[in-house]
Amino acid sequence: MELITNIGLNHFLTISALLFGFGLFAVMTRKNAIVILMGVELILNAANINFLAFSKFNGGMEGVMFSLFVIVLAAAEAAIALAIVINIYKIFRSVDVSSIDTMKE
Amino acid sequence: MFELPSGAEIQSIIATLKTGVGFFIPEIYLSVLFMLLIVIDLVVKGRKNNLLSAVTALGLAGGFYFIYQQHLLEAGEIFFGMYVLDEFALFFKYFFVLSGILAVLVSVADDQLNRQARSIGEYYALIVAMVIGMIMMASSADLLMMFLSMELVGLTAYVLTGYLKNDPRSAEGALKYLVYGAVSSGLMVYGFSLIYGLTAETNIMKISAELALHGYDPLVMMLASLLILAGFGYKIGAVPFHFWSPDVYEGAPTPVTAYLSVGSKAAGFAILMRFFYVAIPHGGEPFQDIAGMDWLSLLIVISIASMIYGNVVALWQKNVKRLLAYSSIAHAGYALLGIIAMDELGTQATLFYLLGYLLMNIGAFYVVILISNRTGSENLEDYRGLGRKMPLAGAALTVFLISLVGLPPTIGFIGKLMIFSALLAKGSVFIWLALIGVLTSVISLYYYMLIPLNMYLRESQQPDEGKDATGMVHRIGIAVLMILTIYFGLFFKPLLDFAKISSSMLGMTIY
Amino acid sequence: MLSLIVFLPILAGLVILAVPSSQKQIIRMVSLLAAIAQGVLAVLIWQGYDASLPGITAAAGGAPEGSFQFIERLPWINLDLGTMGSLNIEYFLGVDGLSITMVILTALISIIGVLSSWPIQKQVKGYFILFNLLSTAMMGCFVALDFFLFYVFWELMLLPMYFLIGIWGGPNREYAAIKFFLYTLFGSVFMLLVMIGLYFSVTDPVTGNHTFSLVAMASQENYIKDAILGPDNVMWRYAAFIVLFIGFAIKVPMFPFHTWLPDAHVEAPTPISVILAGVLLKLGTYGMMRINFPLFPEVFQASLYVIAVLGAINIIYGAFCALAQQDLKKMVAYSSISHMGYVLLGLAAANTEGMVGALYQMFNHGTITAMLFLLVGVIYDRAHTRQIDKFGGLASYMPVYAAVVTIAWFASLGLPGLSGFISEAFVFVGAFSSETTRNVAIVSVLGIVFGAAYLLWSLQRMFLGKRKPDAAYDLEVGADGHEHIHFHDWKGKLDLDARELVMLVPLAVIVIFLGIYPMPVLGMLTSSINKLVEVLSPVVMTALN
Amino acid sequence: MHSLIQLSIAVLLLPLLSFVILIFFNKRLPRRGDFIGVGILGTTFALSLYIFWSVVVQAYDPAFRVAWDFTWIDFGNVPGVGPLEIKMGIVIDNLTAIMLAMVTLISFLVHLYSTGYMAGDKHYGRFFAYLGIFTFSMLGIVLSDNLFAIYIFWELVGLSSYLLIGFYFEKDSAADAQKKAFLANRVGDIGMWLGILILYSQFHTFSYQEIFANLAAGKFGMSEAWLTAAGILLFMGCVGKSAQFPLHVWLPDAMEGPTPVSALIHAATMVAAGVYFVARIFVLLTADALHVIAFIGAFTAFMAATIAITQHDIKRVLAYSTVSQLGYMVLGLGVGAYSAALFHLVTHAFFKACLFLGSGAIIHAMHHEQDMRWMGGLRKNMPWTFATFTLATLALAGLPLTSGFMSKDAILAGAIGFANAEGGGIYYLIPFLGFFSAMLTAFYMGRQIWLVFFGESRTHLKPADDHHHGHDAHAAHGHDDHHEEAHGVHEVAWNMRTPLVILAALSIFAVYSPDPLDGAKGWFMSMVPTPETVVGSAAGEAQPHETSSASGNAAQLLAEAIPAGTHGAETDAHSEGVASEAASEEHGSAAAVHGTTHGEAHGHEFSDPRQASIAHAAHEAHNPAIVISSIMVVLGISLALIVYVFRIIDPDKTAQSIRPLYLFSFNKWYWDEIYQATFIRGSLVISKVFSWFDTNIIDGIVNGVAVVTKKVAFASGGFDKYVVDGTVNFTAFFVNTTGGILKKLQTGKVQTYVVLLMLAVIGYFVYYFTQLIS
Repeated sequence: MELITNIGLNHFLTISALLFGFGLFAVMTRKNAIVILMGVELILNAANINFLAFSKFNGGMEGVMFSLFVIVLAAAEAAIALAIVINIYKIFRSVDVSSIDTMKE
Repeated sequence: MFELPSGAEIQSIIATLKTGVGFFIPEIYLSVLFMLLIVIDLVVKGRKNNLLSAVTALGLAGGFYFIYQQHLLEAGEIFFGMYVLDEFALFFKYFFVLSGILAVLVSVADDQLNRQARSIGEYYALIVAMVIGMIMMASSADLLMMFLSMELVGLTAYVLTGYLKNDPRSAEGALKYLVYGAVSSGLMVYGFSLIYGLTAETNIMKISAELALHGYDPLVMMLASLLILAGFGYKIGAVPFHFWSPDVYEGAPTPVTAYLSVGSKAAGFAILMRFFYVAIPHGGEPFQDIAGMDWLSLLIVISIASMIYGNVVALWQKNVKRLLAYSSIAHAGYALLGIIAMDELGTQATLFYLLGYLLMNIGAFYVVILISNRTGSENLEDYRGLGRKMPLAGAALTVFLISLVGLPPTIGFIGKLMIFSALLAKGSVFIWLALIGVLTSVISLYYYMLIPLNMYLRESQQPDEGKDATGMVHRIGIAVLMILTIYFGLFFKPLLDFAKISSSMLGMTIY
Repeated sequence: MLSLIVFLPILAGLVILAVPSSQKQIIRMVSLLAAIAQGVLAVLIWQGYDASLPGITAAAGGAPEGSFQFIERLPWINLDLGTMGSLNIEYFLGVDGLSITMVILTALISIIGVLSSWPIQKQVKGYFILFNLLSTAMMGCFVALDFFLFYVFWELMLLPMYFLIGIWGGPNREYAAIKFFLYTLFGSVFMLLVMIGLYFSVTDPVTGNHTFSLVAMASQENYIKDAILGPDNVMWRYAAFIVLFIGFAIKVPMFPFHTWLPDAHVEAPTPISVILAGVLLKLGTYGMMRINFPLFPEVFQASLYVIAVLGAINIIYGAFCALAQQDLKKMVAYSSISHMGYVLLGLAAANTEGMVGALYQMFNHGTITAMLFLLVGVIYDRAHTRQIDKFGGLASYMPVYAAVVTIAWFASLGLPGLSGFISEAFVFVGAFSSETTRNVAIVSVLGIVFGAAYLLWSLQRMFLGKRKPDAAYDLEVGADGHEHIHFHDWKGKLDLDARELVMLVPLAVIVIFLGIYPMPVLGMLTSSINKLVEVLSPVVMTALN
Repeated sequence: MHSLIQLSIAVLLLPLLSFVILIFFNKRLPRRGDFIGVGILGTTFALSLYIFWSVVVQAYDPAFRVAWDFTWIDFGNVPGVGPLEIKMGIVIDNLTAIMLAMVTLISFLVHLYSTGYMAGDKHYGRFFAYLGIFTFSMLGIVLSDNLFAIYIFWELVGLSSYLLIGFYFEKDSAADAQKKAFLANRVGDIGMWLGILILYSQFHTFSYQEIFANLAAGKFGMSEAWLTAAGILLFMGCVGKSAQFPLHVWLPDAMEGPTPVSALIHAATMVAAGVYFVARIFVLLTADALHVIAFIGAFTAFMAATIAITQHDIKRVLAYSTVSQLGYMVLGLGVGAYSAALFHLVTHAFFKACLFLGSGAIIHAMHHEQDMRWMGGLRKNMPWTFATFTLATLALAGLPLTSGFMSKDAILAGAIGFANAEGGGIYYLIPFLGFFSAMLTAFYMGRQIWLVFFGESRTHLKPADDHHHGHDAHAAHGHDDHHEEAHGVHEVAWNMRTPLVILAALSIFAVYSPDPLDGAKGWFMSMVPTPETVVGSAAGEAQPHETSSASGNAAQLLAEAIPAGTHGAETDAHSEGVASEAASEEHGSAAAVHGTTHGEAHGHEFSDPRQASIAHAAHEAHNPAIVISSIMVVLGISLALIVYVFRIIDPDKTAQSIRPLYLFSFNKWYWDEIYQATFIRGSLVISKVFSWFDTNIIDGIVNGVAVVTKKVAFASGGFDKYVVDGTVNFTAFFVNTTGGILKKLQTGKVQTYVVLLMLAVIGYFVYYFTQLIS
């Protein structure tokens, strides 16, 4: 309990920042489309942590609501994303985003 | 932790919702239309493209009636400030319904799309869904609502882009759109969270009140507005948030391209104006301490970059769709100039510019579709000698392009005129912006004129394959669009008045 | 009246739109009728014109009536901009001494243009539609008194011109067309900004609103002192003057913005060259006299010397370039550059003699250069080449043609008794009379000699002497024992045929008559020029501040 | 309107009428309408003769003057100037009347002559038309009362001269000559025009009278130097027209035209117009300007004479002699011998026209042989021509009893007087050159007479290669060539003979003066007195009353300009002169007397001291001049005799011995070559350079061109040679390269997009951060 109570807002923000960074890192570096989408999930969850932490420390329920909706939407987005990725796989026989660059310049 | 609300509270909540519904009729109506389309798609067998398209077009047209009804209601916020109804929102409701109708029109024209007779129903349903999403984008007054509506638009857009399942370009476009869009919206949400952290509010009017009351840490605010701008900027396709647009515009089915280029772009402008004007309106006076002008300087940079980048890179395009994609980046830059002016005239100019852009850009894509129906290609070389084979289409396209360049007597010229007037009305501070604007439009002349140059000044290698098979509907369609483009270039008062009335937002304090 | 003369061609264009494209003759006739009707209207306007009214600025009390004539003024756009006052755009037409000469010239050249378009066979319908659009735009530019309206007409000219050069032009037409388009647009976009700036700086003395009316803009007391282009804002006034000047100078065309002209001329079909040289170039200098100078008189006064020097460069440089040309049409194009230099010089003189000379030179250059290009077209139709060295001895075989060419050539080199002389003479008189431009005038006089040099030289090479061995035509002895020539695949009359005479003879008559008795034209413009000089004079400026 | 004015308008317009009729209808008329030309010119001559009669003979008054003008251009109320009108008008005074008569007479005679000479030419009718427009323009020069008008007609005579020189335009030499003539004149006209501009810029008028009045009133706003410049510049017009050095080169080439044209335009009238013009503006020439004029005249006279002695072409000899004689006239004006110069103008017109027509007759008879080396012995075949030609030659050489003697002598007297009055030194060069040229004149004319008329026919000597017409047939059979020639060459018909006789008759002294030794006693020099300068030192206070009347009626102005009673004084001085002259014939002791009397006479005629002193000195120098010039003439002729008759000196040998000098003279001092090398080549080179500059520098930024071409070409094919140029070009270049770079950002890899997006965001954030902490 001691421990818990000593945890301040900054810890949460740091965590979320780290998550955000990891997410971006994944999006930028991983070749696999699925992994990239996971990176996006990380980014969204970083935002979620922020919302929850702020709503905890500022009071008010908006943050909680927001995070709930973000989670739902993330799910919906994942569904569509998977559909698209599958279609990509059907056509290109690969989900390596770096190899999918027929349109450029 | 939280105790449940009492019955009385629930009653009041329900009451508020019930009153709110009265302000929400067009959206409801369109949602019904959306479902109706899906139902029709399920129950009707056989070829139903024409039926569906007719239903969609008429249904959307019907939407005008309900929107018109809302003029009787006075501006206000509903659903606990989630959603607002004001002149600004109404303008965009008309705008998006109109763009939806035009999108249906061009979709009907596109053979390539209709060859996929199977499951075309979803297509129109998605178009309607996108209309709803964009309307909500224009009307939402809460960060949450903004996020939801943008996701709605985004998701439908991804699907529409990838609608031609077997076309690799379509699929690739969809993937890129998806990844880029997801990242951008992720950034935006993170920015939202920071704003929420600063103010403990999600309603934009409350946010501005909070900020005005307690001030803020400029660094965090800057970061927040940067991230949020990333979300909006990707919708309006402005540099440096534009990277998705050329590939998506090229890959997507042409009607979808046309729709995205006018619809979701306009929606992005609507939400951008509302957010920045209402939520964080300070820093209105430019060129003072940089800390005081957080997002305006950002917008200036973005619009300059867009005007230059879009026009300069468009010079190199050989594919007309891609060329128009880059030009749309440039036009985002021009429209932003009006926002930068940060006054009523500027807003008016931007709204008018978007209207003009709707007309001329849809028109241009319309002709591009008709031509690709005939030649099966969107490459510049294949446009040779078309001016003689398709006289009406050629003339219309020329008019639209002239309008895109911004030459009189077209609506595009008036748009640019208003934008630059807005800038020069601020005195000499923004003249250099206006200079960049006119110079880049000279550049734009060059690549736009490449198309008539190929259509009229050059002869096609392959022999003339039969006569022009364009249907009468579409002849009339482009003719009407062409005439409107010129008519509003000469008698633009009604549109400008409309834009002026519509430039008032609920809870906006800058003018 | 003016609306009619402006929009007649467009109506003709609409009629043509209805005619099936196979009916070439009907299409031509319709255009010709429209042009002739325009001419008749122009004559009527000329008859009804009261030369005593000055024009340029509004009459006392700020109303254009009593100063301009044939005024047609309707509110067009009237828009409330809230804090910005209200946006008033008017449909505002009227003529004064500056415009009426140009209106008559335009009507005349349009008729000539239609006639010379007769041989065009390729896409006749589209051609004449664009042609009529062009002639409407030109006429509109000259009679518009509202800056917005002027700008609309001004830009409206570009597209038809682009297509007329680009579709019906010579081998290198794409290049010439896009070059013309880009150059001119580059000039005019700045004009757009200046126009907006002026709008926010000027108020109509009568209504008190902001206005686009050139009449209101022409009198400095209508300017808001601290507005963006108000009297206090010196820097931006200079900038505006310069960009406006460049915009118009590109049309003139003035060195170093002239390089689009030779290409455009060489590529353009004969009628378009006639229109281009006969009317379009005048729009540049007309714009200077109507807009650029009266709106910024103090800047104009400050830049007299520069303008004069640029004019001198045009004169000498153009003449030298013409001397070097092998292509006859290119030579004539450069001669246009040289002759428009006289106009600039005359304007820079900023006194009545000089400006009268300049405006008269605009008119005369219109008629004379039209003749020159028609004559070039005549020989090009027959020989399919314009290389000066591909001829020789033509005078013996085409006497009538040679005679007309001699008239045109000598008119162009400013022979007394032909109209060109009087205008150039008064340009020099004016330029020399003003101390500012005196030494420039002295230098420019050299242009007289070099002008004579290249014209006489080309005349000799093409018409005198004997047929060159590699000439573009064969020599054969006819039945009557005389030598004749015949051009390959030319079926028509060897010497000038009836249509060509109908185009050329009236022009020649005008050139000669106005060379002997210029008052019919000068009488119309002197009062306006005097007014203009008065408006531009530094005295007025000092009185203002 | 004065009846004389009406007449003169008729005189002016009739030749124009002839032109209009003939140019349009000559093919439809019998005889190509030559009778119209001749008839109209006859009428014109009759009218001008009447004018001459009523002006010079009836109203025997040096100050006679009628003028009329009308508003040509009305500038309205000009800011800063007030009401401004450009007037055109006609002025008739003695000089005008004389010139009218002279021009129309010669023109008429030439018309008549041409009916024979040009018979059977392809463009017979057109020839008369051109003659008509020339006469019109020439009369315009004579009659017009202002600088603008004279400039107009000035260029018009240039045009008609252009047309007539190039009458045989199939000949390249003719085409070259006509171009050369026009351009050379243009150069002169530039100067003239600038002079006019200087005067106009001060007074806002072109009218002689108003300009003179303003000058006399000392209203000239600019510095004295400008006034001198104005004088010299106006004189440049004369340099061009009257073929003075350095613009003399066109006149000899102008002989490419038909011979009647040479007689009319390039000997008698047009070339004299330059002198006439200088006489018109004489009063505004400052002393310095006059000096320049005098020296140029003297030099021209000398140079042309030296060239003439070595030419072979009969017409070229005459042409150079014309240049030389014009030099005399200019010299005369320069030294202030106004009347003498104009006197020489008239006399020279007649005898030189006679010479040209004579040479025309010879050429005609010789079947267009022009080279004197192949002539000879013609006196037997062509007695009439011989007689008239010789008489005219004597007049040209300036032998006593001829008109030429009187006029030339008067000029030379003026020259000496001028040199004396100016204090000698370098100024003695002028009379010296004058006298020396007189000798040369006598020499080369003697040479010509001998080569053409005496000795035996040398046609057969002509090498076969440079013949003009089919004579080579005869050249083949040896000795009976001469016999053939004798038959081939015979006297010309009456219509070509009559003009010769009339003109020859007009070169006899009696026509002009009772005293064969002193033209000053004749009616001409009395009727054309030297006018009072308006720019002289004393001018300012001399005519104070002019300022008042400056704006007033121009007609009475000149009456005032010449102080009242001048006429009387003049006539006194005249009679005085006669008396004392007669005395001096017996015993020269009386010379002092007449000198003083004349001194007074002229002293109170001129209020300007310089003018007065020169006039005085000129009279002093009268007798010396007579003596010296006679000696010179005799020397010249005897030299000719020695060389060509008695063969004491063999011309060819001499030519060899002094070859450089000979070539120098034979090649006309190489002026043509010099001009070709400098001005003509120069301007052509410049033009090449400029047009290269135009296509390569302005038309496409230098180095950019290639690159841009490649880059833009793909988009719009036709850009093969250049790219959109000038500023636009640079834009295109810049824009394209930047575009080329920027488009690389669009790699097609979505992750790159995300990276770029983040880079942009972070970059801006960092930038903002630094801004914030700084």
